[in-house]
Amino acid sequence: MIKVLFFARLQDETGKESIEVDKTNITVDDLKQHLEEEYNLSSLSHTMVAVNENYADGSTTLKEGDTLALIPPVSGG
Amino acid sequence: MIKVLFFARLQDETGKESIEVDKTNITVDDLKQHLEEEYNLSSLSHTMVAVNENYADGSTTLKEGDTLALIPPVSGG
Amino acid sequence: MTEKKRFIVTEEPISVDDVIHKVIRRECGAITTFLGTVREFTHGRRTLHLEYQAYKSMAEKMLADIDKEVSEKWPEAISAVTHRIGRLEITDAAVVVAVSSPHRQTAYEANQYIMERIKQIVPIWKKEHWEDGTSWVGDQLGTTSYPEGKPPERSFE
Amino acid sequence: MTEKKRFIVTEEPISVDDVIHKVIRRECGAITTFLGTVREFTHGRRTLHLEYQAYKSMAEKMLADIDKEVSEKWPEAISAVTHRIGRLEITDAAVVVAVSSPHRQTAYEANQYIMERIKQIVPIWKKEHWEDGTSWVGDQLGTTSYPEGKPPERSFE
Repeated sequence: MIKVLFFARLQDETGKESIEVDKTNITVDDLKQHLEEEYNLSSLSHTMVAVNENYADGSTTLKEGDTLALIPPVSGG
Repeated sequence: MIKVLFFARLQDETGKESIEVDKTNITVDDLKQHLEEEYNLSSLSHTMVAVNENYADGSTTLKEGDTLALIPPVSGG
Repeated sequence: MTEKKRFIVTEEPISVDDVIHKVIRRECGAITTFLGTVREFTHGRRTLHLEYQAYKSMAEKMLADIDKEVSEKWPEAISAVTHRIGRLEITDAAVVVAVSSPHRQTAYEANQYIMERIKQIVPIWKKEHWEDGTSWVGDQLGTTSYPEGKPPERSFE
Repeated sequence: MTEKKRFIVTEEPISVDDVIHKVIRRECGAITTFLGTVREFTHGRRTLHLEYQAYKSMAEKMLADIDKEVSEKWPEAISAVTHRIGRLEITDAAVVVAVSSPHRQTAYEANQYIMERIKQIVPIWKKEHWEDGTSWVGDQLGTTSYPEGKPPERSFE
């Protein structure tokens, strides 16, 4: 299982703060594509991600128990 | 009468915060020289002055009722 | 310096004095603070209020990471940051950054650097509530590319 | 912005919040503050405490003059300054400068400019109390020449 966190626009689009996805050994890019299809999201191709609270790139492979956060452009401060 | 204000080192040297000098129509430079002699002060030749709370130069002529402040290098902040 | 947590994301109003007290030290002569406050008008459009959302645990971690960058660039500087989330009204402080240093130039520069980095890499999002709707601020449609998979190392407004 | 006096020289401890509140405005998104605090060590020498003296009326006038310079350079900035005088202990704030502006770059720059100008032209003097004596800070022996009869228009540390 991989935990996926949604924030900002993506949280509004999905209506959820987080979901659990029953996949492992999948790359970030592949999981993004799966999520786009499953939740009919606007493109995630340029959306940053963090794996276990560290920024990561699309080729990162997700392991059992990882947390993937989808991070739209930040606007704090 | 001209009022003269002393601050910092000059206040310590004279032991006074201010004095009244019975002169008028005298330039700042001439009054500085008079004060050096009268109070045995270390040289005032490079000490800044303010006349009535505005920085002024040595050639300024002091009038009856003016306030001359001798301003050692400032160190606020 | 107290051992209080220096990097915080909270729903509570921010006390500037509390943030300052985390960085006061006997060897310091200079403390700078920055308050980011909610502005009523942006490009002539009236904001009614703002709503901030954070990935709280990661945001606090990124603030501490920024502090490490600061320590490398300015070893004498100590920083503390509190970012507020939830609903904020006009003039409320959304973020307070405090930096102490023996000398003032470092305190200004490090403070400015922290604010730039917060806007680049800390996972916090702002939703504007206008008279006629709402919108998440920033390029939320993903047209900005981050080929490195993370925000660029450094950029200026 | 309240109509409270924005440029003050006082013997009382300074409240940072009070100074900030003089510059908060609905059109502002950024407030910077600078606190000049009493440092224990300067070039390895221990300070026990400091004593500040001011030509109070002229000092407040010069602070207001600096504000006019700021308004010309950064029309959107509003500033407030409180300088404390008398005896100050280690970590006490001697000066608090607050600047508000719609955008942060201006708030940082104007704040830094005000501090530079305070150190150049505001008639306030600092006496260090060391373990083995006292001394007025600065070139008190008058070896610096001011041919213009006043401090230079601008210089940087």
